[in-house]
Amino acid sequence: MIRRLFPHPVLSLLLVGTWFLLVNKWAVGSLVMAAILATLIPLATHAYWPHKPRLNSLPLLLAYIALVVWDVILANIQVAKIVLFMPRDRIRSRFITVPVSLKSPEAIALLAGTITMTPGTVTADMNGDGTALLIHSLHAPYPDAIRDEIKSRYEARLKRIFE
Amino acid sequence: MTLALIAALPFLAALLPGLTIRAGRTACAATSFAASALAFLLLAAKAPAVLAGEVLIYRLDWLPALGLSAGFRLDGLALFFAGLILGIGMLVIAYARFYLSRSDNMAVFYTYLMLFQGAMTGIVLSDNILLLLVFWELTSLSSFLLIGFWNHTAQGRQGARMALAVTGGGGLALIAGMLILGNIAGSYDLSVILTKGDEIRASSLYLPSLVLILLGCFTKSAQFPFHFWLPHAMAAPTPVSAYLHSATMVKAGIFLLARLWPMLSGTPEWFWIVTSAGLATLLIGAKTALFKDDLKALLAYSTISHLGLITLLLGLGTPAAATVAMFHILNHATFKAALFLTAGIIDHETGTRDLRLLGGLRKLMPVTFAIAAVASLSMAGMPPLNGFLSKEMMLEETVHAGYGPAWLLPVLATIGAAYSVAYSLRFLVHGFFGPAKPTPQKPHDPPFGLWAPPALLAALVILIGLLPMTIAAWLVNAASSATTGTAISVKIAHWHGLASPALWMSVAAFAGGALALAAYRPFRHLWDAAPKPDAKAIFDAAMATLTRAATALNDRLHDGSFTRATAIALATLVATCAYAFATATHTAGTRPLLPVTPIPAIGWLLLVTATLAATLHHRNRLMSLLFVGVIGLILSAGFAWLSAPDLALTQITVEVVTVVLMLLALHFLPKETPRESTALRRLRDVALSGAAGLGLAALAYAMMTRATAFPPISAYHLAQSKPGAGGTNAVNTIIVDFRGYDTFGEIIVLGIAALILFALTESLLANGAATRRLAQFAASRPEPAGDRHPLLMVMATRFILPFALMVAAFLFFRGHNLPGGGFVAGLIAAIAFVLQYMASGLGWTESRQRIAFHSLIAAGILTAAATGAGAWIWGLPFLTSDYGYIHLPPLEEFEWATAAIFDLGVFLTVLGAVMQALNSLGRLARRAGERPARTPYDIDMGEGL
Amino acid sequence: MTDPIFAYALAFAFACFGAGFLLTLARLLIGPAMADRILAVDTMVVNAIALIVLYGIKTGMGLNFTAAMLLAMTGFVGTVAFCKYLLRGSVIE
Amino acid sequence: MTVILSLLLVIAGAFGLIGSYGLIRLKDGMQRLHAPTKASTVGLGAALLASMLHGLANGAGFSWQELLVMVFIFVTAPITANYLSKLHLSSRRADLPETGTPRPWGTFDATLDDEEPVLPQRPQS
Amino acid sequence: MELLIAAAIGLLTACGLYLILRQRTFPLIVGLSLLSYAVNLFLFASGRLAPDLPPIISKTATAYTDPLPQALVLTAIVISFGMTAVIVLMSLGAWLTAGHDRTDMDGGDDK
Amino acid sequence: MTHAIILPVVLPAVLAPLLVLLRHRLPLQRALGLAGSVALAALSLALLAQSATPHLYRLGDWPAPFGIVLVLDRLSALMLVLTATLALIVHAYAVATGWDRRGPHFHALYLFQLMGLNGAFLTGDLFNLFVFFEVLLIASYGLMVHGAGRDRLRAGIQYVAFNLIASTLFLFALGLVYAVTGTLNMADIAVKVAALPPGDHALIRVAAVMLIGVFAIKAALVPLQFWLPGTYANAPGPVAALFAIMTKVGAYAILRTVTLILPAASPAIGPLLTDMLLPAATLTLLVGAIGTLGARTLPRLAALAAIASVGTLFIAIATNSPQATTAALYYLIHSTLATAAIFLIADQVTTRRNGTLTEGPRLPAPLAALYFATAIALAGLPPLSGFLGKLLILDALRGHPWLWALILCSSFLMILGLARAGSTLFWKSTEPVEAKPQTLALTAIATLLALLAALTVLAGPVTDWLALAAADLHDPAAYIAANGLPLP
Ligand code: NA
Ligand code: NA
Repeated sequence: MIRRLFPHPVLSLLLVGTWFLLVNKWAVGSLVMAAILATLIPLATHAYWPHKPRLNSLPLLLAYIALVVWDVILANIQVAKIVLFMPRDRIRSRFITVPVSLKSPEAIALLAGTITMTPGTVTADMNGDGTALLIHSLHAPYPDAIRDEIKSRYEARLKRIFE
Repeated sequence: MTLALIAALPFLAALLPGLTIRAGRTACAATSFAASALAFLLLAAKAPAVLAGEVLIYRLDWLPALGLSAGFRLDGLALFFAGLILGIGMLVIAYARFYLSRSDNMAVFYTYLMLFQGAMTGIVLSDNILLLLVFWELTSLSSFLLIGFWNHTAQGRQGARMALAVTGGGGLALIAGMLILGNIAGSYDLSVILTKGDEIRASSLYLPSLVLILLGCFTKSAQFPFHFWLPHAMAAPTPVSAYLHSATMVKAGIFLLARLWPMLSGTPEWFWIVTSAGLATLLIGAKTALFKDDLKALLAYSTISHLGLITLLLGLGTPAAATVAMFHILNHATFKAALFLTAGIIDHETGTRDLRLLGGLRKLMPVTFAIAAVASLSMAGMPPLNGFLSKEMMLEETVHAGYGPAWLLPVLATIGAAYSVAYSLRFLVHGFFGPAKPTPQKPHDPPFGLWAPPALLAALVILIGLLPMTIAAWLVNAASSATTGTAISVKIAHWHGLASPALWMSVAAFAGGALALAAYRPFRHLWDAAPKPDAKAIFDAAMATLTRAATALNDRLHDGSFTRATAIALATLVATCAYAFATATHTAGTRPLLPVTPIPAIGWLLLVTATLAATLHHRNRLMSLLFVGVIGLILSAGFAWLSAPDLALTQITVEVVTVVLMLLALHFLPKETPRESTALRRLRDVALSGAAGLGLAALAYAMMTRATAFPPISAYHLAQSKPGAGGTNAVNTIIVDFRGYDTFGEIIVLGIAALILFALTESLLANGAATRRLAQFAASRPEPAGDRHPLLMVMATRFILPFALMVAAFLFFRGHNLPGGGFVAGLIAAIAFVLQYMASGLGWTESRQRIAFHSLIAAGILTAAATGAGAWIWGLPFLTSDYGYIHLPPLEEFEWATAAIFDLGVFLTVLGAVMQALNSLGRLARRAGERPARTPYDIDMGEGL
Repeated sequence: MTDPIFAYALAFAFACFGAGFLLTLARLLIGPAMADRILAVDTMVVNAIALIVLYGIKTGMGLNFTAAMLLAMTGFVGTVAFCKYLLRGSVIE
Repeated sequence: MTVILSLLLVIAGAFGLIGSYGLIRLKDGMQRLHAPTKASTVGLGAALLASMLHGLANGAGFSWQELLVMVFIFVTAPITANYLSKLHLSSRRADLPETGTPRPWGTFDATLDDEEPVLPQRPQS
Repeated sequence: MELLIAAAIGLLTACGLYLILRQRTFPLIVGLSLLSYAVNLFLFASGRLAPDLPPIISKTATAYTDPLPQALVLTAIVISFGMTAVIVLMSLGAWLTAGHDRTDMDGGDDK
Repeated sequence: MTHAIILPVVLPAVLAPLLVLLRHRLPLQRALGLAGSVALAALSLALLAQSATPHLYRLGDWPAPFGIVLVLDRLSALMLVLTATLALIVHAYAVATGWDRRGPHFHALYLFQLMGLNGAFLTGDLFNLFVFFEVLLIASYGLMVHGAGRDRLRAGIQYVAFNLIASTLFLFALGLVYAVTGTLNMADIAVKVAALPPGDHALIRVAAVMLIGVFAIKAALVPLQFWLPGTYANAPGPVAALFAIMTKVGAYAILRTVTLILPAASPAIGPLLTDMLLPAATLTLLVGAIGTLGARTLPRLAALAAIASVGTLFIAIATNSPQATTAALYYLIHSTLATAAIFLIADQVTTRRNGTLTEGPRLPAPLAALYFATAIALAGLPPLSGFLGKLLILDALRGHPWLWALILCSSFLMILGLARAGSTLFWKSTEPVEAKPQTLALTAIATLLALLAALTVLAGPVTDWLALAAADLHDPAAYIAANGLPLP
């Protein structure tokens, strides 16, 4: 019954949070409203998210997000340098293949997103069965290092969170 | 009352043949005959009073604002004509029963004939000249039907149209003339007009009125130069010819000349125009008649000639001449109708009407010959028949006319009379004397029913001829007294003494006529060799030219060129607006201007550049669309800057949906617009659109820089937003409260749009050409890139969808107080679902969960309507809103407003409409060979969903 | 907040994003690939969001904030639609 | 507070500009993709943070809504980048590295289109 | 600023009309869009320009922009969206049934 | 009375979505749809009976000029009745001929169309007029392309595009009106314009011309008529017949404009509008009459005859006197019904053979009779109301010999054209086989003609009533007072 009512409990929680972000004030009335909406909306959209992703640890996920945000800030400075100061013909852009061992589509998507949001790399494509990502790196004198860092820094963490 | 009934009876009877034909042809004819007879009897019952000098008037109000009444008048003139119409009508009805063949639709014939009889009776009985016009045009229409009765023949159709064109056209002139006449007289009632003769003749509008009325009369009574239609009307069945084209319709023109004689005659204009027209018609008709081989054509031209004679008499303007005219009308009606019916018999019995093929019928058809002899000798003016009497009187009148030199008119009249003798004798001699010729059918006398009507008429010819004072004088007196307005007591005699010039003119005419017939062959050669204008050819050519010109103009004007139509509209609007502006005062505004700041200026630069780029790159359609997206973005930001947050939200969301919609369509459409305008055309378009743009820019500037002369009504909206409507967002309270009715209409527009898209898609999917082209499109499509539903997109969508709906809910609820509302919320929800469509495709998405967008739209509109109607419960007008506050512990106090339910309706409609729109285009794409996806994303994760 | 430092910083931020607007416009016009133009418009949207947020800071009114949120939420739909059109032809398939 | 706000605004402006500048300066389509998808997002992020704090500073209270904008930008930017990359890839397949698996890169994987045209059934629940 | 807005209205109108005159349905639709932008801006401007004066009633606000034209423009935007959707699908239908997308008939439509 | 005024709008607005919900059940749709048309007819007659003094309906209970108001006066009641009558007959025809089956949502669109028309006739607010124009237009777009098809779609695009341009123009005008007067209520605009400072005159005049331009496009006045022939000739027959009222919407709006909103009496406007209308009207009549003679197909002929009738109507409207307005209103009723009849006949013809004016298979005799009667009505020949209408107009145009000449000559051209078309179509037939007449459909056409006959017979009382309506129009004091506004 509960499963049926809340097909994605984490999503429902996030939606409640979102409501408060939106109304920007704490009130019991808002909570009631949020609860109603957080129940109804996942029910309405459940058909489009048919299976329930496995989430091993919410704290780990939050920690992961914090890590990514931090990486984004730091690495942005590097990209800024490249954009501003590196002569255009010295920029070594290249495509890199990153093999993926993740199985959960949510996890793969998160990894791909992370790669794009952290500066210097963009997830350009994925192969037909989701076992490899095509990465474009803005300036990659050492492509293997980039691949390894992605695997160790992000993929490993995601594996722990989702699988 | 009786008068109205007399006029109405034929019309009522026109309804019957269609019913009585089921009881047989005789019954069909009998009902028509009975109606005519009844009308005749009613008329006869009124006759003594009229003959005693009484004028019977019956008036029924019809259209008082115009002065049109159903006014009927029975005086001597009306009695005379009505008697002719109904009397001859009965004979023709009887005759037609036997004349028409089994293949003819008799019910239709009698319907038309009775319509005509009614119209004709109406003309002569009308007291109101507008009513007369009604009947007048009705005679044109019903005769159109009668002439075209044998519409399988080209002659029938063409003759009918020619008659309608001439008489109907003349009728239009008559309308104008009558209206002027009525305006001069101050009334359209003859009773009044008849008393205003002097005023009318003195009026400055007399001449235009006269000319217009004469146009009507001359066309109707086939006066030169409008005589040409009459011979072609002979395509009608002979009874029709006998009735319409000898006794009645053509006499309508004559009747009107007589009716208006007291007001219009007696002026030089009248004298010269009418007399000349009559004279010309008399001569031309008579001469042409002589050389016609077709019996009916001969009679037709002779009719023209005699009508000319009568017109001539009326033109002379003296009571005496008018009296002769009346007498001749009577005589002509009798002998000419008899002749036509005889011609019909000959045609019917021999199978031909060609005088060259006929001969010797005297022995084969003795009865017919007797009738024909009496009638044609009367037409020739042979004493003692009635034709002789009126001809002598006519010749006498021409002597006193004073038309140019004293000898002119008598001489010309005598020549006319000579021709008359010649063609009358030719009818008789060439048809009945000489050796018998082989004819298509073996001729013999017809059955009683066919010869009795002409025989009756022939008897009248003889009777009037022998006893004019007993049989006819009283009627002529009554008619001519009523015509001239003076008491007339006519003296008709066979012998006026040797001193009478008419006698010698008559003798000369006989001699000349007989000579002409004797020398027919050489005359005929001369005639055949002489060049003659062929009226029909000229008329046809004129009509063809007119029609061709009309077609050419119409084709050129309405050739379906949208761009030219737009250009013309644009030029017109620019020019008229400029004119309107230039012809009034304008003072520049005095409002302080907003300073130009950098960021808005940059935004402006982007807007202008994108606009120009979208136009310059318009041939690359995708690029053009991209630039349009930029314009939308800048406008959204601009609205945000200019204190219009609601507009910004709406613009942003609408923009997204529009782009998706356009791309969906562009998928099928050509990707490039070809270069097809000439430089000149582009220049024209630039000039036109530039002018319009400049004008609007100037208007916008003038508008923004001035203060309103009056406080705008929105001051009230601002003041009442919170206390009156219960919301702090004044834009939203206007939308759902103050002007909720606009919004009601607006969501209906959106709902209708969605219905149209659905209906159109259905129709296209059922349309062979469209589905063929879709299949073709699928086959010729270049290989697209793989991965139609990338995993990343699907995952992001799964995340965004619920959050977007949350945002939609948020904006919906706060709309009354802050930017947002049902419309934006609906659009956001729609975009969220569109995203789902884009991510996993229409097929997959709909297979997971099918939403009936139709029902959503319907529910939305119904919700809004129900909210509006809810106010009725409290006796308040539609869409009256209410709001209040509720406190439910432990919750905080919150506001409720009926406007929110209304807004829910808006939300549902918008959501349903947008989804329906995209869904429709998506369905077309499905038909173009696209297959629904099996999985939500293409990456094969082995999930087997 | 009337602090001059803050005012200058705000003006600087405005100027930067304004200039960014112009740069994206330049890329939009020169292309060369359709992808570049689409990217330019996408960046324009981001810049517009930033400008709206900055304007909110300047006026102290959060009213336009929703507009920024909507742009962030729906702006990319247009970008994706254009890409999908170029890649696949059909936007919804 | 003012200093933090000012700093954030300067950072916002700087990164925003760099993002757009990269769009002009970088020479190849794939390279240009990097600049706006991140530099601009950091710029925008800083501006949003400034906006949140500004509410606190001028007494209107800390504003949380900005977080949502950030979330939406973070979620949508990778999709934009993904699609734009695909667009670039579709016109230049030559110099791509191998996938290392039997399946090619999705943009060139024709088998993805050749699936059974069977409509999936409604989920049984 | 008023001059700039007026110029933008004029330019949008002119470009919109120019595209409408371009004989094909797609430019026609784009042109109509530009025209509707122009008219929305014009209608909006009928309430005069007023930055920083949102029409949200509050105790602190001293003045408001005119909310009525905004409401009118909202209605206009919605209606124009519906109309655009209809003409887009009609153009598509015409293209699919006729095989070309000219707006002008081929010299008289029923000859 | 109170809420009856809004019912002509609300009733179809509720019925139509219900029909959408019943979209899979045609019989039910037909029954409900026709019931709706009948109800609207009854309703509008009831409203007509109460229209002697202007009645105000304040939507949302907001006072004029701040909220939207509906105003029921003689003119709006007349238009409601005319619309409902026409709609009912045409609706029955569409069902009888099965036109409603040729695509989805016919009945819903039809009711929405009526809603839009009724709303436009009732509203006392200029922007709301725009909104209802859009409602009636978009519904008409749907009806126009009902059943789709190549030419219909292509003509439809022109129709839609031209009207979208017109709608844009309407909005420009509205913006200008609001910017200058600060109001949208029609009566209030009249009040404000009368008191407008001279410096604003030029702007309001431009707005006035723009408004007239919009309405003239709807009314198909030359040179803004180009959209009409293609649209009407390609629209489904019953839709074209219903569209007979569409040009009258333009006429209605112009009547309101030149008598109430922006009257010649106002110093800013003066004779500007009527001066522009008259030449346009004369050209319209000429173009329509020539087109009637020159048309190659019956549907086109019908369309051009419709244009001609617009020309005649506007000659009377442009004359702008109570007497001329009375004549105009009478002619308006007549021409709406007559135009509808000719379009239905054209539909009957084109369903049996192609519409070109050449010989073809024999057509049923009753159809020929109906054509003959309709042609008489269109050409303005007696005995039908067209003749009386023209007489009334001519009578109102005393002292304008050229207009007389024009009207009469146009009648002549139309007689020629209609006679040519009729004799070719109905008389010049190749095959003797007679198609079975659709009795119900022909009855619908006959009903239209019966109404014309009734209009003829009852011309006296009808014109008396119309004279009252015209007097109301030319003295809008009561209308303005009903809005609770001070007289200018
Ligand atoms: Na990255
Ligand atoms: Na005759």
